[in-house]
Amino acid sequence: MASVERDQIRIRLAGKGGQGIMLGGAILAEAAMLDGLRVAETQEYGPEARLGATKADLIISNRQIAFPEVHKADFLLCLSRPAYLRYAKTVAEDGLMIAEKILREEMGDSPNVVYLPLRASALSLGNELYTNIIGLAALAAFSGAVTKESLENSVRSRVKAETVLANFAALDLGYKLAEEADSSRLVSAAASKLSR
Amino acid sequence: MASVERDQIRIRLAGKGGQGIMLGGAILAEAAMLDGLRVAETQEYGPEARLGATKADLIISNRQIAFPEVHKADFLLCLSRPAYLRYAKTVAEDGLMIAEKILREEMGDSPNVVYLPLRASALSLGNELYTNIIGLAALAAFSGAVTKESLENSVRSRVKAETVLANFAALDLGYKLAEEADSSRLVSAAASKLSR
Amino acid sequence: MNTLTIKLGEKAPQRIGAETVVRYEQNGASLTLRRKYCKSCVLCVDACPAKILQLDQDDLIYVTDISKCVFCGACAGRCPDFVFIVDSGKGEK
Amino acid sequence: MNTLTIKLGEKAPQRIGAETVVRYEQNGASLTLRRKYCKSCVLCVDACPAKILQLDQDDLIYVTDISKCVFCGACAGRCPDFVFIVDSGKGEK
Amino acid sequence: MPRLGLDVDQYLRTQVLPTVWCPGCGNGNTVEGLATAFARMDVDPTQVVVVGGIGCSGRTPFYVKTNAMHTTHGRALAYATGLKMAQPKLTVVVTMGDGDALAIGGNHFIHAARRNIDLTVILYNNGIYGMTGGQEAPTTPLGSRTTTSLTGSIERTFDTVEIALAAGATYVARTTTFDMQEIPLRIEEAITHPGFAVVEVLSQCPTYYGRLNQIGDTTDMLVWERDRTEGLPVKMANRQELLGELKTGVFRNEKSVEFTKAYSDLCARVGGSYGLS
Amino acid sequence: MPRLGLDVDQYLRTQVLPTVWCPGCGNGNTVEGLATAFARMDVDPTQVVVVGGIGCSGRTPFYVKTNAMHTTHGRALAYATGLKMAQPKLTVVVTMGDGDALAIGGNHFIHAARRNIDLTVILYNNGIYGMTGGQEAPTTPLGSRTTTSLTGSIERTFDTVEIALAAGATYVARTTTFDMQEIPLRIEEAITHPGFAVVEVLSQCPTYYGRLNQIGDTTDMLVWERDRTEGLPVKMANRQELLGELKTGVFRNEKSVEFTKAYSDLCARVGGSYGLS
Amino acid sequence: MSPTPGANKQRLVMGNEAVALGAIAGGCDFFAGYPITPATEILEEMGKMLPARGGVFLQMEDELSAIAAVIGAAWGGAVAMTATSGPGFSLMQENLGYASITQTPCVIVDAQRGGPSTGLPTLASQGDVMQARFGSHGDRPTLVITASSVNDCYESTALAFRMARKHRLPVVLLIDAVVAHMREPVELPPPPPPQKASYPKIEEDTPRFGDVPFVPFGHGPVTVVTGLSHQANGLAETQRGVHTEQMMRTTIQNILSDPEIRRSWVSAYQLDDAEIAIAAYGITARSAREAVDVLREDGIKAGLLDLKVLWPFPNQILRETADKVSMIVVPELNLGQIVLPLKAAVEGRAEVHSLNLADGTLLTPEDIAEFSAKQRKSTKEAANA
Amino acid sequence: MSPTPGANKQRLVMGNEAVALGAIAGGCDFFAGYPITPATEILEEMGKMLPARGGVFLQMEDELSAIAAVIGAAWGGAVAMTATSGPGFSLMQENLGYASITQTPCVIVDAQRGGPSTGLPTLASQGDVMQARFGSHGDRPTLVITASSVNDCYESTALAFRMARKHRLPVVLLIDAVVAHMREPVELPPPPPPQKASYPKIEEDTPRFGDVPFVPFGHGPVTVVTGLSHQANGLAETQRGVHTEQMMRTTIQNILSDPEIRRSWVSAYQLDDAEIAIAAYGITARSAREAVDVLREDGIKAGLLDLKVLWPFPNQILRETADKVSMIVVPELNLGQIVLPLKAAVEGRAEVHSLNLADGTLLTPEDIAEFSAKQRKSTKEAANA
Ligand SMILES: Cc1ncc(C[n+]2csc(CCOP(=O)(O)OP(=O)(O)O)c2C)c(N)n1
Ligand SMILES: Cc1ncc(C[n+]2csc(CCOP(=O)(O)OP(=O)(O)O)c2C)c(N)n1
Ligand code: SF4
Ligand code: SF4
Ligand code: SF4
Ligand code: SF4
Ligand code: SF4
Ligand code: SF4
Ligand SMILES: [Mg+2]
Ligand SMILES: [Mg+2]
Repeated sequence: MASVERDQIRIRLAGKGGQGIMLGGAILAEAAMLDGLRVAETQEYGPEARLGATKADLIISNRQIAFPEVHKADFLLCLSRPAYLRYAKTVAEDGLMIAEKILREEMGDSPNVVYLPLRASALSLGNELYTNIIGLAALAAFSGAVTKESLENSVRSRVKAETVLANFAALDLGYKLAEEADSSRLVSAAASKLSR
Repeated sequence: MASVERDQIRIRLAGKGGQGIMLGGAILAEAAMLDGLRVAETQEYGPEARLGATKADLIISNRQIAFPEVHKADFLLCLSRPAYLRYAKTVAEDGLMIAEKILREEMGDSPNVVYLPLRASALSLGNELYTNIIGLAALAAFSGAVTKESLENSVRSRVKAETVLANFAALDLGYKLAEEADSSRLVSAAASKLSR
Repeated sequence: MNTLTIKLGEKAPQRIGAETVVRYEQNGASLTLRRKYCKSCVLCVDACPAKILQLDQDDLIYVTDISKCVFCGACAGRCPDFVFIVDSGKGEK
Repeated sequence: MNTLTIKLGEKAPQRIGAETVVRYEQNGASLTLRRKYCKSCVLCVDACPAKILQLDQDDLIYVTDISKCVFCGACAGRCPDFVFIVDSGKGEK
Repeated sequence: MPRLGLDVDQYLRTQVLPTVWCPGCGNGNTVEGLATAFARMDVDPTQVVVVGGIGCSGRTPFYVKTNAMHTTHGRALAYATGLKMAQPKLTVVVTMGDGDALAIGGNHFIHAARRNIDLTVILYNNGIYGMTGGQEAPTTPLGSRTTTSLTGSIERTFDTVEIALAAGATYVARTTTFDMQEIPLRIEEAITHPGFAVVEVLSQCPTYYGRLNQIGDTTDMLVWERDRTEGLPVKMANRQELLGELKTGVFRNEKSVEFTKAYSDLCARVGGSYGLS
Repeated sequence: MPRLGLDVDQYLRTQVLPTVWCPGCGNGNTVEGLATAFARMDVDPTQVVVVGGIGCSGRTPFYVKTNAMHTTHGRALAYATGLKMAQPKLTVVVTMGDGDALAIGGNHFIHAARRNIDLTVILYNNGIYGMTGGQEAPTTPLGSRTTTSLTGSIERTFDTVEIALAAGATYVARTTTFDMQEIPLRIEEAITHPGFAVVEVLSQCPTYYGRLNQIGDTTDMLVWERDRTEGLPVKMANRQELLGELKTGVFRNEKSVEFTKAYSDLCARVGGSYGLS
Repeated sequence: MSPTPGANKQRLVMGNEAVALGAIAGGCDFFAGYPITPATEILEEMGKMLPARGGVFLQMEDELSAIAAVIGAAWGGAVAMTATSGPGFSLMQENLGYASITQTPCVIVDAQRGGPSTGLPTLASQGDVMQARFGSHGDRPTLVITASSVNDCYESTALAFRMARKHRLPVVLLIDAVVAHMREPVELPPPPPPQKASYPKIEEDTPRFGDVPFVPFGHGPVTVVTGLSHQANGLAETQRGVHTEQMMRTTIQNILSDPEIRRSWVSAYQLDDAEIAIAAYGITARSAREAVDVLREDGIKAGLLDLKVLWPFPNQILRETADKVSMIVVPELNLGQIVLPLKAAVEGRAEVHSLNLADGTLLTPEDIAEFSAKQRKSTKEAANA
Repeated sequence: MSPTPGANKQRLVMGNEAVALGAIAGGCDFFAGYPITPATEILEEMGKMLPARGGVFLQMEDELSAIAAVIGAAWGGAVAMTATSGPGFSLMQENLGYASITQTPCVIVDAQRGGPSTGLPTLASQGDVMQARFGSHGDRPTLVITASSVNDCYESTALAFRMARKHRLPVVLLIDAVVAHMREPVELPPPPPPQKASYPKIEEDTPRFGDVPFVPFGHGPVTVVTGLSHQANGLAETQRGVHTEQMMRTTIQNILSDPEIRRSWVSAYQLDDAEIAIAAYGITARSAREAVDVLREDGIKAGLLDLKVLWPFPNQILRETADKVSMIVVPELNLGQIVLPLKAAVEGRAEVHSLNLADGTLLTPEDIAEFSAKQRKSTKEAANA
């Protein structure tokens, strides 16, 4: 990975309250930190965030990060309908959205959206709550923002001990979904942003 | 009375809480107003004023009054010991203090103090509460700041109807005390201030 | 809001949009669901004596079999989100 | 504060300064007045069973006749201004 | 079954639904109860003001289609007092959370009760601060976990009913979202009562209180609510019997001079004609 | 006869006497009572803090020769709570006027009571705002004249005892300056009591309450005070009997978990060592 | 300013009393307050006057509730005010912000005393001048009026009500302990008969917030009022406060261009040919006026710029003044407050010198004259050196 | 500012958490607060840490009591703090003044959100900047520190405690919703072991107030503390507050000459050869920094003056900066606040342009760069015209 040449990757995780967006943001940020990168993570707060669309923004960079919010995302992970409605337009022109597959039916296809069966996969692991981790892994795969190793270490430090293995399985699944879906876009999406 | 030529007379009424200093200030101010003069009256407030030394300041003038407080008084009426201790030094060099006679024993004589038996006279009228009115009349006599007519009208409007006559008697007594004590200083003290 | 009426015996479509109001009818009685207010809390699911309420794949409430509904109103009483309108057809006041 | 002691039978001076503490004595008992705290409220005057408390011309409290004092402490109890110290001489605790 | 036969919707501001509240939150039940009471009473919405404080429950005024005043944290009753005095013919209902009413707003609560001013308080007691994310409230049951008492609360618990009674409220009732059919009845009684009326609704916060205290899912919270309360015969509860227990029912329903009335009399005495007359 | 045989003076800051209080004001009697209690208990003045609010009575700390903290209007109990928690071995006595404690400070009053923190409140109840010149207080007897109720107060009156009991105070007593010998006894009991203790002292304000209500001279005010109260057997008053009357006595004297103790236990539970231990 | 002496219907009135009378003249029919020196007489006067007029007088449990009741009353259709001093004004700040964001017309009087904290309760200060503008969190449009005489107290209070109602905002009247308690003869019109305020008719979809008239509850279709940022219909906008920001900017502009404000902003004395301008307000402007006379007697051309409306600050007027004089002296009873916006306005066009006192006593005419003369001398010396 | 990436003991920490950790590092052993977005996590973190250290954690009934408890605790010998946001900060103003007049060391954190009133509870603003200086009635010495990164939060809090204890005053740390909730990797030293603060020995007649060390209750002879103006021995002086005024002036001087303050006052970026200085603080300084890069890429010599300590305002530094540049741009998330003292300091030495936004969103680097370029262009055009 060309982590040394790159400048910054702007990531947005979006979903609805209860989908683990905050935790996802923290995990991804910590993974970046473990990769020796700079990172700034910000989130949406408040009652609206508990129910409706909520988001976490990350800037990952190898230089000092000044402005910490994401206005146009290189990568957007989108887990729910309200999040789609609200944040789809915040993907950068050359950015990529990774969205829950159920949404395809309503939203339809478009060139910078990849739909993945995140929820179904989580249910296949026995718990819908893994949706965010699977999505995170897919995002990591597409973006190359963090290494899988760091992502695993970060997950380990942030989830309950008894769920670590299941979460690792969720990570694997996420990487696999990404590869299967559109392996041509893996990492290269990131790389394109980084060679400024 | 040379009310037209004069500039301003600075008067301070001082006593302890309960001696009617506030009322005295209001009466004198209203008398000045009735005389067609300008006047600004300020008082001391607060818990300390209820018990210890308290004062009312008046500036009486035939021109617009800017600064409303008295720093050096042309005339100081002093009814009590704590007031004497605190305010004696605020009499102007060419000013006059009219003080309760009881205080003479402790404070001694000095050229710009006239001691009058205010309290004793009030008791002679049957109520110590007339002390302030008697003092006010004496001060009016010495200063020429207001006319006796206005003073009477002002008193009438500020005291209970049933006490008007007694208060008028108190006024008369005050004028008389002043005349008897040192008629040479009557009005002229004021006049000296006014011919600036 | 567009309303979709489902009469006794009719089958609901595979997927009902989130914005759609569904009105189930049974012999003059009706049960109306304003699905877009639904928050998937399942309080109604637990409360329904007929066990005919479920969440669909959009996590929104629907009726599995309106023929079993007794129009008791438990769902409406328990739902904190104004989803249900229950009309037993008996014209209560 | 300078203290003026007045023994049983002695007469107080015509005028006692406001700053003066007066100590009245009667057979080993004593009544001390810190006159400069006095505010002339006459609560003690009304309370004294012996009717020996009065205000002087400075409006401060004094004892007219210490021989009549019974050292009951009513004055001290009623005075809100810490003027009195009553010592019955019996060494109570 | 509050809806049967009543047009409750006319008192709901449906355009802003769904509410901001979490899935399974009890607040919606109380809003439904309030709208139902309005429907039962057939009030003119332009002559009603619902005044709310700040907190999850404080958002109530947005959802009820009457006049709405969403004020500042703790001060709703002070706003309502001014409003009621200015236009005494308005019906003024004040909705507050337990923290809002009894922590920061405790003083206004006792003083409004003291004055016996004709306001109806609906106090949503979820035993926690919902809006800010699960901190301890003065109503948090002793030993409960909150984000500011992770090892269990050590602060003693206010009994809303006791405080309201001591301060002088003339109608005081408690119910729960488990007993949701009672809510509109108590609210209607309270609004009809000419004086300061308090309806405390024990309400579930599954997101914070439930989760932190591992009570289970949303329905489990209702069961827990049922289990911790025990209904009193609704007519009138004898206060003495209650000590140490969290009962529901009506604890006082008494007439006493109402404040706008007393004020109107005062004005009349000095020659003024006040809005009531 | 508080002075007999006790060196009360050692607890008076005589250098600042006379007090600012009006002739005949009852506040001095309560100060004397407090100093007497200190003398009876032989306290170390450096280990005592008298915390006062703002008001005539709030000036008390200046006159008692212990540590003194003259705070802001209404907040004395909140200051005292922080102080006590920071150094739990200090004896903290809080002196407040009725307006201070129950109008602007009502919320801190009920919350300090709720926590049962080991503070002693001496509440000077003169039924009026003395310091600001005679306005209505929440304790002003109904119908009384004040400068803000010249035709007679129409606001209902707080009963300090009821509020304190409902909020959770574990020692609650009322006495008067007429019964001045009782003051130091009640104060001593309150200070000794391990928990939140309230001593309400009904006290005369001849300058405002007396003058506005034409009660007469200073001694007449004491008589009036006697007449409006009726002592209870001091041991323990049954609350129920009191409704509608202003009795004196001890209304509650109960042990319950004290807050600094509960906090100390909490610290111990999580491995910390708190000042108490 | 002062009325002609000797006129017929003169009365001796205290500043606080004049505020109360001015309020009645301004249509005030609701007062809620809490006693505090030196503002208490305003409360007491309102307590005497309002019940007899069928208006509402409420003594609340504290200042937090006093201002809350005032705002609630305004939404109940009352023309409402409160009065306090520094400690109470501090307590009102949060809800003052609520009045601003909800565009609620009301008047708050702050009779300043020495601070901080309990400070010097009976003495005068000008220590709340910046607080009146910036005391509440967040931004808001502000209008702050002062008074330096009893007659001013009357006029300024009535003006405050006119502006509050016209521009839909809380207006602050700043006086001080001396002005509040000072008695001067004034000639005032009789109080108008009680009158209920009237409001325009509105429809369901009439915007309620922004540059539109104020219509309280009960006078039309239902209204939503919130302290959250909100849209024109009152409903919250919690993701981005565009409407609220716009409302604030518009109100600020409206105030700045209000002809009555522009007329009242300052009053000048001997300023035409002045080389030194003394910029002062409130009680200090009185001393400054006398200082001008003293300085002129000593041959120094001084003039007074009496700041009657402090906020919005009269930037343009100060700039113009600065262009004409060589020095501006700013005497204040604080450690230097209004001098900050003044310097910001002047932008170096003239020297600015601060004269400050914060011990509760007044700056005397002599203090100000002496200071001005001294500054002038040292500037001259510096120029000659 | 930010630690070296990839270093060993880095942790991902939220701004609010860093404030709590910085407090512990600064010796804090007492916290009293009341929850409010976006400051709540400070409360929650202190609630986790303090009991385990034997310190005191108190959730009070409101913000009025929170700050009162903090001041009471300080006089009980604790090193105490509270944390809040705008609405709570408004409620604290009265008692903040008490802390000032009684010279009580303590720290108040204000995590700013959109205002006024409830405003935009979850969004960022810089609307309390002037309030932090002028929010309380009366004058008082103030020290207000900002932070724009998680690491800053830690350092600034510790600095706040050092200064509070050294100069005996309440110190305000101003952050905002974004910084408060932002997570960044930081490398922090382990928390020091719990330690009781120690105080000098004093005698009966040792002065307790003025330029003397702070000694709490129970650590020597009895002490009198009052919010009235008072003498060095603590007893009130209600007729004239000379001692208190003197104390305030001295404290202000002491802070101004404190070497640590002087060192921390500002931090410069690319300022040496700049023709445009952007003066910014907090979260906006981050945007401004990026704006400097953008402008320089476009060939415009811009530089950043990051204001780390807002009050006392760095007048001298601003004057010197103004002498070197032709224009100062002041971007703020409010309607224009710090620009006021800045203009007052600059006194016309350079053009000053305000860029303001108060809708809860951030000014982006592009916003600032664009605005600066535009101002520069119009000035150039004016000069050429
Ligand atoms: C002055 C002030 N302090 C604090 C807050 C933050 N705050 C908002 S709601 C709330 C408490 C919510 O609890 P509660 O009143 O019980 O209502 P709930 O959310 O539980 O319904 C707090 C502390 C605020 N908005 N204003
Ligand atoms: C915040 C604030 N509001 C108001 C005041 C003015 N004030 C001082 S004391 C007081 C009330 C006094 O009444 P009370 O508490 O009953 O004490 P008392 O003087 O009667 O002993 C008031 C309103 C103040 N100092 N601070
Ligand atoms: S009305 Fe009764 S049976 Fe029908 S869906 Fe609702 S709860 Fe079930
Ligand atoms: S109770 Fe209401 S919100 Fe909950 S699942 Fe059922 S319909 Fe949806
Ligand atoms: S001790 Fe008793 S008898 Fe003696 S003076 Fe005092 S009250 Fe009178
Ligand atoms: S009771 Fe005390 S203050 Fe009152 S007159 Fe007697 S000695 Fe003086
Ligand atoms: S946080 Fe609790 S009270 Fe608030 S909406 Fe969610 S469940 Fe309801
Ligand atoms: S005003 Fe009343 S309470 Fe205050 S000192 Fe005077 S008598 Fe006592
Ligand atoms: Mg709650
Ligand atoms: Mg009182």
